[in-house]
Amino acid sequence: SIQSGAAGRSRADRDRTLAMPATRQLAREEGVDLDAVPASEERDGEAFVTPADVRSYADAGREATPEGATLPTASAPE
Amino acid sequence: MVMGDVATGTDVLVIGGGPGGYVAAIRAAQHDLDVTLVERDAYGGTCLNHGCIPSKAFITAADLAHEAGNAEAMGIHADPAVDMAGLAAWKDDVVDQLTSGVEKLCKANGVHLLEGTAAFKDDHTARIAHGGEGQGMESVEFEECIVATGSRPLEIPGFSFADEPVWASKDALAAEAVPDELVVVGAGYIGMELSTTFAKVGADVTVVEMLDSALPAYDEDVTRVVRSRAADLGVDFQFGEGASEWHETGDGIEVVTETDEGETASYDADKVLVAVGREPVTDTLELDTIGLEPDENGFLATDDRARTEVDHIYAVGDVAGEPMLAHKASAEGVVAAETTAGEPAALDHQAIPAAVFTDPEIGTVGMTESEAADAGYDPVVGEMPMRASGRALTMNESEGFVRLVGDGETGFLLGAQIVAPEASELIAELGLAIELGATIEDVASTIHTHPTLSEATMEAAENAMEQAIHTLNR
Amino acid sequence: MVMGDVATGTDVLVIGGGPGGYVAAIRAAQHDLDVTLVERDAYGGTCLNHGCIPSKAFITAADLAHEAGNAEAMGIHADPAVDMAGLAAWKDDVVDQLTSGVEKLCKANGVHLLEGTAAFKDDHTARIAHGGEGQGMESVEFEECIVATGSRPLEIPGFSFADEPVWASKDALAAEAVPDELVVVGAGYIGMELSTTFAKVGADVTVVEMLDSALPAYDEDVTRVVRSRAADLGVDFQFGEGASEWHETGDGIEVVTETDEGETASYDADKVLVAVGREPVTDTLELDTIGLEPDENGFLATDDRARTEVDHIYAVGDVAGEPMLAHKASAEGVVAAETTAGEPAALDHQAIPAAVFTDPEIGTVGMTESEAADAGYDPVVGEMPMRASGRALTMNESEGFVRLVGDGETGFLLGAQIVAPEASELIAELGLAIELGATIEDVASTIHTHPTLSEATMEAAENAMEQAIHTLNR
Ligand SMILES: Cc1cc2nc3c(=O)[nH]c(=O)nc-3n(C[C@H](O)[C@H](O)[C@H](O)COP(=O)(O)OP(=O)(O)OC[C@H]3O[C@@H](n4cnc5c(N)ncnc54)[C@H](O)[C@@H]3O)c2cc1C
Ligand SMILES: Cc1cc2nc3c(=O)[nH]c(=O)nc-3n(C[C@H](O)[C@H](O)[C@H](O)COP(=O)(O)OP(=O)(O)OC[C@H]3O[C@@H](n4cnc5c(N)ncnc54)[C@H](O)[C@@H]3O)c2cc1C
Repeated sequence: SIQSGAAGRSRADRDRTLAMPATRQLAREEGVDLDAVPASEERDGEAFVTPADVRSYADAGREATPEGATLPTASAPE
Repeated sequence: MVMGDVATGTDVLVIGGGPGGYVAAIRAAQHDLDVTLVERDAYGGTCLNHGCIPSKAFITAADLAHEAGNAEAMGIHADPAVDMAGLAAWKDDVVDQLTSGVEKLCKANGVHLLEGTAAFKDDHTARIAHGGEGQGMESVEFEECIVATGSRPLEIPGFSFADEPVWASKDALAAEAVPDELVVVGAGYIGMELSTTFAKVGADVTVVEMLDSALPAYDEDVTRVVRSRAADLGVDFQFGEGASEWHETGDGIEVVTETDEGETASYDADKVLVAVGREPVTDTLELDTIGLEPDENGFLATDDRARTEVDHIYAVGDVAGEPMLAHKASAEGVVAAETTAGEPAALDHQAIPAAVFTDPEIGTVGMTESEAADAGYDPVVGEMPMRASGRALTMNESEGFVRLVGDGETGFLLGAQIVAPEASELIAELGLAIELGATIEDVASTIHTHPTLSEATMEAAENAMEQAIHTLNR
Repeated sequence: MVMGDVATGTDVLVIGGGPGGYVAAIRAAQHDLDVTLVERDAYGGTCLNHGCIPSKAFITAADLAHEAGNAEAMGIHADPAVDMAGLAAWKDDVVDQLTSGVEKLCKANGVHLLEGTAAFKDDHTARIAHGGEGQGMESVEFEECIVATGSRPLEIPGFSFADEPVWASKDALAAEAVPDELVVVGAGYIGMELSTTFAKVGADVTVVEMLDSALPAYDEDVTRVVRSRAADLGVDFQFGEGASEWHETGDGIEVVTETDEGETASYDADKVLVAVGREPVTDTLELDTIGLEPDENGFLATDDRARTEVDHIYAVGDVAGEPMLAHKASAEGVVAAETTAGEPAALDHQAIPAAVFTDPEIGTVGMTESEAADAGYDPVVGEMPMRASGRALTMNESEGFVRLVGDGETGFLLGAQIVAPEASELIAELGLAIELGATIEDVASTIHTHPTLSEATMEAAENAMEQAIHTLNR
C-alpha cells in the first residue's frame, strides 16, 4: 500500500543510530541514511535499527518514487 | 540472625559450596538476604578442589615441559625433568589460593559459613551433621533453600575407587608420581584431558573406550584432530572395549577388557583411571522428607528460575542436570539467588559454551551443522583451517579449524565449533555473538587484531559468505 | 587483459603487496575486476616479512625457552639453550609459508602479480621499474589505483641503518645470534616487544626513551604491569634520555644519550636497535604527476571509502595514516576494493582493536575512562584483576587486569583495556561487543566458559554493575 507523505515514508532524524554492522551494510546497499530510518527497537533508551527496519523503510521509499510506481505494488489487484 | 546452640534461622540456606552454591550464596547476600552456606568437604567444590582447576594446572605444566622438550625445530634445546611432587605442591598452592579466596569472598559479602553435611528435617529445617563422630548436630531453619550438591564419579563393576590402583579423576589429580603405564577407562572429556596430560609427562597411556570414538559428544572431524594429536603423543586407543576387571600382577596390575562380542584383551598398568561419567549427588539430603524426588537420571528437575517442584527449594549445578559444567552451575546459582531476592531473573541464555582442554583445545557453542539442519534450518557453514592462520604458525600450533554455522535464510549465527590452540578463549566471542543475536556478516565485518587466532573467526565468517581472503571459497 | 611488451591495461592497479595491498587485490578480483598487484620487494609487505609475523615467532620461542627455564615452582626443571640461528631458520620457514600462501591466494583469485617499483606516469598510467639495473621498464594503464606502499622505520641523527651495529627492527628480527648487550632506543610497542624478547633469550637490555614512560600511548597502570615485568627480566629503563650518537669501542660500541638538560650518559652495547617510529612511504611514487600531495605528517588523506583527493586513487594501510596496524590496513583494503567494484562499502567501523605482544600482552579497543570523560560521557568502569582469575593462576601468569569502560547513562560499552596473558585474543570479544552496540550488562549476562581468562571480561562487567562475584565491589 502506498503510504501518505511526500516521501512515502516517515523519516526519523537522529544524529546517532545504533545498528549492527550487517544492518549498516544493508542500509548502504539500499541507499538509505541510517539516521533517517524509524527504529522499531530501543536499547537502553537509544534507537536501535534492525535489518527489517531498513528494508521496510527502503521499500516504502521505492514505492513512493516514480521508478517504484512502475513496479507492481501491494495495492495492485492480484 | 542469632547463632544459637540448637537452631539458627536464615533466609536462604545453600547446600554445597561448589561453583553453583558459593556463587548463589554470594549473590543472594549481595541482595541483603541472610544467607547460610553449608559445605561438608571443601569450599569451591569439585571444580576448585578436584576438577577444573587442578586439571588445568596439571595441563599447563605438562604442556610447558612437553613443548620445551620438543622444540628443536624452533632452535630450543631442553630436556625438562618433571618432578610430579613439585608439580602437585604448586597445584595445591593454586587450589588453596582460590578456595581461601572463595571463603573470603563469602565472608566479605556476609555469607555465614557452616561446615557439615546438610539433610532436610522438614520443609523449612535442615539438620547439619558436623564432621566426624560425636562432633554434634545443628539445625538451621530457612525460608528458601538452594541445593547445590554437585556430582560424583561413576564407578563400574569390578573397579572400586577404594582400591589403591584404581583412580578416580580426583586421585589422578593428586598423583605425586607419574605411573609408568596408565590405563584410562573412558574417552570423554575428563579421560581425554588426563590421558594427554599424563602422556606428556611420560606415562605410557592406553585409553579403553566402549564406544567407537573419543569425545563422542563432538563432531567426528573435531575429535579427529585431538585424537590424532594424542596418538602422536603415544596414547594408544582401544575402542569398542569395556573394562571388566583388574588383577594384581607381580609388578603392577593388568586391566581386562571385553568387546560386545565377548572377546577379551588385557593391558598392563600401574594405575587404572576410571572416567566413565558422573552422577548427581542427592542421597546426602533425605529428599523424601520434603517430598522431592530425582528424575529418572537422578537429577532434580527445575524450571527456568532454577526452582524444583517444591516451590521454595531450588537446585543448581550438576545436581540439576546437563551440561555438568562449572559455568552452567554458576549461571544457575545467580538465577536462583536473584529469584530468592525477588528479582526477575531467568535462565534465558541463548547458548552455553563448553571447552575441552585437550591438545589442541576444543571450544563449542550453540548448534553444529547437523543439529541446525535437524532443527529445520538451512545451515550455511564457514571454516578457516588454522594452518592458514599466521598467528597459529608463529605459535608452532597450526592444527585444527574454526567453523561457524549460520542460518542460511537470515544469516543469524547458530553455533561454532573450534578445535585450535586457545579454543577455550576464542569461543567467548562467539558465545557473545549468539547471545546478542549477531549474524555471520556482523562477525565478518568486525575488525580483528592481527596477528591473532581470533582472526580465524572473522575468516570463517567470510568463508561462509564466500568472500574469505585467506582461504579459497568453495 | 593482454600482457604486452610495452603497456598492459588493468581495471585496478594495486601498489604494494602488504596486508593493505594484497587484501585489496584479492577482494577486487573476487568482484571480477581485472587486478594487477605490483610489489618491489616481497609479497606480504612489512607485516609478513619484517614485522608482525617474525616478531611473534621470536616472541613464542623466547617465551617458551624462558618459561621452561623458570618453572621450578611448578616442578619443572630445565635449562633450555636457544640456538638463535635455528630459531631464525624456523621463523624464516613460517614467513615463507605465509608469503608463498599470499602469492598462491592472489593467483587463485586471478590477481596478476608484477615485480617492480611502481611510479605514476600520468593519471591513468604507472611505470613499473623492474628490480636491478637494466632489468627494464613496463607501463600499466589502469582505471583505478590503490596505493598501499606502507611505511619504513624512522632514522635518527647519528644512527644510520646502513651501519652494521645499528639495527632497525627488521635487522633485529633477522639476528642469527643474541647480542650480549643490546641498547634499544624507543619504548614504543616495537621497542618493548623486542626488548622483552631479547632479554628472555639472554641479552642484557637497556631501553633508552626520550619520554618518561614506556608505551606512552597507554594508560599508566596498564604500562606499569608490562614495565615491571620487563624490569624483572633484567631490562634496564632510562627515561628522559635521547640517543645522540654511538662509537666503536675496542669490543663493541657505546651509545651516548642526552637529557633535555644536556646531561649525557653512555651505555656499552654490541648492537643498538632504533625503534622510534615509522614514516609513510610516498617518495617511491612520483605523486606530483597525478597532483596528489601527502599531508603534513606525510600520509595520504582519505575519505570513508579510502579515496584520496584524486577520485580514482585510493590509499590504504600505513601510508593512509594512523593507526599503523596490519588489520587496519586490511580493513581499508577491503573497503577500497569494494568501492572500485561499485559496492557500497564504507569505513564505518565503531572500533579498531590493538594489541601489544609484551609480557603480559596488552589488548585495547575503544575509549579509556579519561577519553570517555573527555568525549562528554559519564563513564562507569569495571575491573577484574587477573590474580582473582582461576585460569590465570593455573597458567602461572596472574599479573594484569581487564578493565571495561561504559557509558554511565545508557550502559553502552565504550572501551576496554586488557593487560593479561592472551590479551590479544581476549580483546576480540570486546571489539565485537562494541561493534554490535552491546551494553556492559550484555557482557555480564553472557555465560563464559570456566575456567578461562575470558571470564575476567564478564567479571569486569559485573564489577561495573557492582555485582561481581570474584572481586569486591566498590
Ligand atoms: C576432573 C574434572 C575436570 C573438570 N573440568 C571442568 C572444566 O574444565 N570446566 C567446567 O566447566 N567443568 C569442569 N568439570 C565439572 C565441574 O567440576 C562441575 O560441573 C562443577 O563442579 C559443578 O558445580 P556444583 O556446584 O554443581 O557441584 P560441585 O562442585 O560438585 O560442589 C558440590 C559441593 O557440595 C558438597 N555437598 C554435597 N552434598 C552435601 C551435603 N549434603 N551437605 C553439605 N555439602 C554437600 C560437596 O562436598 C561439594 O563440595 C570438571 C570435573 C572434573 C571431575
Ligand atoms: C617489528 C614490527 C612489528 C609489527 N607488529 C605488528 C603487529 O603485531 N600487529 C599489527 O597490526 N601491526 C604490526 N606492525 C605494523 C604492520 O607491519 C603494518 O601496519 C602493516 O605492515 C601495514 O601494511 P601496509 O600494507 O600498509 O604496508 P606494508 O606491509 O609496509 O607493505 C607495503 C609494501 O609496499 C611495497 N612498496 C612500497 N613502495 C612501492 C612501490 N612504489 N612499488 C611497489 N611496491 C612498493 C613495499 O615493498 C612493501 O612490501 C609491526 C611492524 C613492525 C615493523
